[in-house]
Amino acid sequence: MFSWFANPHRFLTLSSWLAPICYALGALLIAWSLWQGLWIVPKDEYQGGDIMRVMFLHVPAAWLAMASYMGMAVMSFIWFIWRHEVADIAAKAIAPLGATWTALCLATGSIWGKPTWGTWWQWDDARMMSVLFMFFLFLGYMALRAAMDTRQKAARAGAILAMVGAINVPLIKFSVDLFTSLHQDASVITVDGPKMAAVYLWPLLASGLGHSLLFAGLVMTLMRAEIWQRRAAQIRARLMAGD
Amino acid sequence: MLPEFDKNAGFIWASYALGAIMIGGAILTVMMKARLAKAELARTQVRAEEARQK
Amino acid sequence: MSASPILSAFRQALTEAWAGGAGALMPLGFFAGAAVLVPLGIGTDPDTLRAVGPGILWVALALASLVTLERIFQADVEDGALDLWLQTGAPASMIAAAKAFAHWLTAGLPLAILSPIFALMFQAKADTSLLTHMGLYALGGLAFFFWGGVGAALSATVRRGGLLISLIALPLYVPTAIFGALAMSGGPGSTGAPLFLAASTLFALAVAPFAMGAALRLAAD
Amino acid sequence: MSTRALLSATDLGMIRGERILFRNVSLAAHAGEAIVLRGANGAGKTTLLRILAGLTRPETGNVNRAASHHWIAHREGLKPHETPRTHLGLWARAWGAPTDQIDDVLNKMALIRPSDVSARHLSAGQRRRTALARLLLQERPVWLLDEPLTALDADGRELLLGMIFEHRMQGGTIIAAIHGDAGFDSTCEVTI
Repeated sequence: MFSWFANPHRFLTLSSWLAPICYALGALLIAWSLWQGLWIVPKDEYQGGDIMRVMFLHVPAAWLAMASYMGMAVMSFIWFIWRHEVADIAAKAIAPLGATWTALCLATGSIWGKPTWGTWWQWDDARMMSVLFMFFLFLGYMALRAAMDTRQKAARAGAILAMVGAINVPLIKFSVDLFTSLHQDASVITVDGPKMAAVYLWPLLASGLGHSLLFAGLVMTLMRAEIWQRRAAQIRARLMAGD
Repeated sequence: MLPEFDKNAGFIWASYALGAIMIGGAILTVMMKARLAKAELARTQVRAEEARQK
Repeated sequence: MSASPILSAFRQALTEAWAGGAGALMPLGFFAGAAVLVPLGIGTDPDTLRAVGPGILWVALALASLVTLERIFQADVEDGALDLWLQTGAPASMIAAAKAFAHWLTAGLPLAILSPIFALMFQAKADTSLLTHMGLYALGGLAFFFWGGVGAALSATVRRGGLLISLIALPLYVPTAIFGALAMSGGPGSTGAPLFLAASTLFALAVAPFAMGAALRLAAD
Repeated sequence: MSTRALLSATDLGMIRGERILFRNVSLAAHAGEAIVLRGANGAGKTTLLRILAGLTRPETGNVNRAASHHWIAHREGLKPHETPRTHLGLWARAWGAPTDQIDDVLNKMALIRPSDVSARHLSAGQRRRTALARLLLQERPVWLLDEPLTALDADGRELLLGMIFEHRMQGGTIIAAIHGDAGFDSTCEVTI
């Protein structure tokens, strides 16, 4: 499977049809989940009335914050061990998008927290704290890559940091959980299965899948842009060298 | 046509507006970056072609 | 894999930290500054200070470690010593661990040893808990210097890498800061916290050297 | 002269950013030989030497090191607080070389007078001679020298050329990146 990553050309042909599908399917799922979440689904007084409708945006963003960082770490590992260029291009493309959804998760969580707990930032919320540190891990990764002078060094430094960050996420999560006492325990996927009523659950899963597909499409397009950029740079370098 | 929400309507619309702005912004920048990169590559290939002919 | 190169790397880092004078004094000054400024900022009511004291000292210790860490690998890159160390045949991770440990010894440990003085300034009760806290500051400081070392090694070739180190190290410092402050809070969960602190420091000692070694190989590439 | 190469490299290639620095460079250094790397500044002489030393990872090709090597680069590796004596003492201990020879190494390199002056106050020539003194600390067949003649005065050059001549006589080999006149007859030159 890993050799599949090796060849940028093969990725370009694959992503040329896969990205549009992700966009279309993602848009469809998000639209359906929004329509359900905002129009159809009944208000749940126990969960604070209409405010819980924000979860159809907040929960997918929280999921993507964690999943995209882990994806970036896996891509970094593949690049670090097998030096497949496409894996590095993927890691570099995931970072800014992952940071965007992480920021979105923090923002919507803060807006959701104001009427629910009366504060814009709930320090005792373990999941929000973990997402906050994911955001810093993304910022550190992007800042480090930008600070390196050549593309190869940026890839190698970024890979090291992404792997160190990933290996620390469980420890950060555990320490934050220990630190926080008051928290709305994870109601979607828990040990004894989702506790939420099906009428909320399906739109939530749909929006989660929809956001993920949209995210995947955007990553692929950003990767295509990076590959074209590198090709242009290589041609310019050859032109300059005059051979 | 828009749904009626209780007292927290402002917060709900604010969250979704923010979502639309950030995700919309991400989509626009990515599409623009892709289009620019593709155009740049085409331009460079043309220049390379001319250089080879000279 | 003879140990002599690693011992020599440790000795060079030790003398460099002491000789420069900056090694021990700068973090101390930084630590004292932070510890003195805070009461001026948040008021000097004894109860709040006693509650906030340990947390402030952990933050001051973390920031003090970042102050010294910026130079430990950048200096070796600039004067060419790193090239020599990477050719001694000893693994880069052990060389990096030796240097990070030496800098902890010259900067982190003195801060821990002096922590009772600052704790008393924060109205802490003068009892044996000051000594146990000293041990916890030393233990946690080690994790700060090793995770911070990863940030320092990654940004060794970056001009003014200090900001980058802080950005990289901040999330990695979180577990140590949480367990450390919790262990000293005396509240619920404070009995188990020292063990978690020790565990997270051991985790840092086990993982960070390999990341530092890979980053140093990159810095010399 | 044994025919086995002390250090050989085949088909080395390196790119910097997007620019191809050099391609399929091969060389082999046998006992008694001296290879001089020529090329404009920034052409990649130092990078090639760093590849031979194992510091830099080449894009293509590989290096076969049959013998240990010394590395003397533009940045001498001297800490500001180190004196010539402590510098040599540190590296003798790091490499497991005897430390009682340090005094006559300092003597041979004409560093007795400034032997206890910290590097921050040494002249460029004295710093360069302290770095070159490492060559005498331990017997290593391959010498990788990056612009070794810079900052050396007349008798400094004389000293180094003598050391190089003696090293080659004892079956050692030299690979040096040099700008301008080498001052010794090289068996072959590689231009990048």
